[in-house]
Amino acid sequence: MSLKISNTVKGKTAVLRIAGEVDMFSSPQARNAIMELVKQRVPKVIVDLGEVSYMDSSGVATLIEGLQLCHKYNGNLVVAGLRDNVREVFELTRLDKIFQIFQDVETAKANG
Amino acid sequence: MSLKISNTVKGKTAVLRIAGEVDMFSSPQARNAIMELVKQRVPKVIVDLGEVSYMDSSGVATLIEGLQLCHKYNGNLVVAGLRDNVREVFELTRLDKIFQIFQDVETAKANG
Amino acid sequence: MTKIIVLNLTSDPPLLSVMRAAVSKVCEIAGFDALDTSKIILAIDEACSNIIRHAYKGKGGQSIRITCKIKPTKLEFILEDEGEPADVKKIKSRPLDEIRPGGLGVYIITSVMDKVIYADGMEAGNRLVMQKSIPKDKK
Amino acid sequence: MTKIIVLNLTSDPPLLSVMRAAVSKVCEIAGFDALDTSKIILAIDEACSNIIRHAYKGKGGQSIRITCKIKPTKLEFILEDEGEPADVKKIKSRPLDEIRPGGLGVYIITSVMDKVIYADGMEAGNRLVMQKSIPKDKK
Ligand SMILES: Nc1ncnc2c1ncn2[C@@H]1O[C@H](COP(=O)(O)OP(=O)(O)O)[C@@H](O)[C@H]1O
Ligand SMILES: Nc1ncnc2c1ncn2[C@@H]1O[C@H](COP(=O)(O)OP(=O)(O)O)[C@@H](O)[C@H]1O
Repeated sequence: MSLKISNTVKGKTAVLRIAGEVDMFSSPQARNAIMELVKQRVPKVIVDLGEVSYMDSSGVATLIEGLQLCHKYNGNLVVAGLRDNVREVFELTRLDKIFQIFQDVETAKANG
Repeated sequence: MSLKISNTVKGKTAVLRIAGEVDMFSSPQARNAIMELVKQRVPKVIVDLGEVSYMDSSGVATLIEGLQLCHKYNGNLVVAGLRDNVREVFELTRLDKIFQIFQDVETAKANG
Repeated sequence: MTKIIVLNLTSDPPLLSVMRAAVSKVCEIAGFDALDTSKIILAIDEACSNIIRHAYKGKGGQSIRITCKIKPTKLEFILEDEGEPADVKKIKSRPLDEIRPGGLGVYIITSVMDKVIYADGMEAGNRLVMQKSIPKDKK
Repeated sequence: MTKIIVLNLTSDPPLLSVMRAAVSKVCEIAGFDALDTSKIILAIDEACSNIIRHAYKGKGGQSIRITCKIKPTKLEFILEDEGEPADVKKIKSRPLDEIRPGGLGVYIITSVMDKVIYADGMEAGNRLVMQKSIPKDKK
């Protein structure tokens, strides 16, 4: 099924809200949305995963790609609102050490 | 999967709370619980379906059986808290005309 | 292009929940809304319950094969079992106004689906084809 | 008694959601808790994605057969495809500290499951067997 994606850019920060199941089928959609923000060289991208009920390694790969591109222009990409099963994917693949993971978007805005 | 079933009898009214998916596999469990109340000739049985995420015709059959047995001793059996898909089963089979259906347990207690 | 999903279960009632979860997603992919999806799940569940109860007389471990075909304009389900071939004339619902427990499954199946065909004169097993049109305003 | 559920999908990514819904219920019936269930779903999803990507090179409409065996002490999944037989030596994950997009599927599969066996030397197609023990304190 397709994802629902929306974003708000305010000053140096963009919040990208993704809703749905991020898998091999839908992750290209998430990738497009991230690439758009990266092209604009947004300094801080907060990816809100609060409404993501499932994420596989293709979703995680998309986020790694976004993070690496952000780092190239000294920007950052952080994730927020992870549900237990989504957090588990980050822990399983040790990516909880690479990504800044925040409880929710507000905390992500206030920090880093 | 098994149902979670509990009940509270207070004066002339019993509230039977059922949680889970009521189907061919699990409906005998619901039947046992209803039969227990019917044997005690409880005047008013309120079946709380608020936590029932699915019900098929075997669940409905169980409720019809309970209703008919209650009527035999001049008692009544009503249902409350139906989710849309469960209500649909009652409408599809025209049983919304046979059963008193209440929004929630409180309304069921106050009425009839 | 038609997408095909085949689910093979044994005739064990606890497995019906696996069928319902799969059929739910099939309906979503086909473009049905939540209410239609719940009605289709119910119809397939009633048909599977009938196979367990009538074709297999409650015996577990027997094959139930559910083929889901997602076509551009309709969703088709084919249910096949290896139980005793039914006398198709006898597969019918009770009159709705004769209130009694049971006897509602076939009524539900035929109310929900647009087309319901029980194969007649099978040498072995049974085959039930059910179709439902996909609403045109699907997203 | 072993309960067997077979799901046959075509190699079309939108259908993976049907597989996940079915596997979720299979795990629940086997007695796994929510966290283990989500990890098992992930592992099977990664294995199916790899079949689509590597065995079928992205081609849709090809067969993926998922057999789930619920045994008293373990859950077993057998994935069979009709794609090009893999060079099993090459199926391995990247080192985790080499951060780059991709290359995590096999790592996830082997971390989650207790036993993972890619059949070697197949004449045609591929066969992957995965097992996970069922926790003893299951309800
Ligand atoms: N798959 C089937 N095989 C054989 N007979 C069936 C099958 N499905 C239904 N029937 C017959 O049709 C009747 C009506 O079925 P149904 O409406 O589901 O009610 P119930 O199963 O509660 O009797 C059944 O009693 C049975 O005689
Ligand atoms: N089902 C398969 N058939 C053939 N090769 C495979 C299969 N699964 C994995 N591989 C090989 O193992 C490698 C690692 O797979 P994986 O960890 O899932 O990462 P990715 O698929 O992102 O490369 C793949 O690049 C591929 O060469």
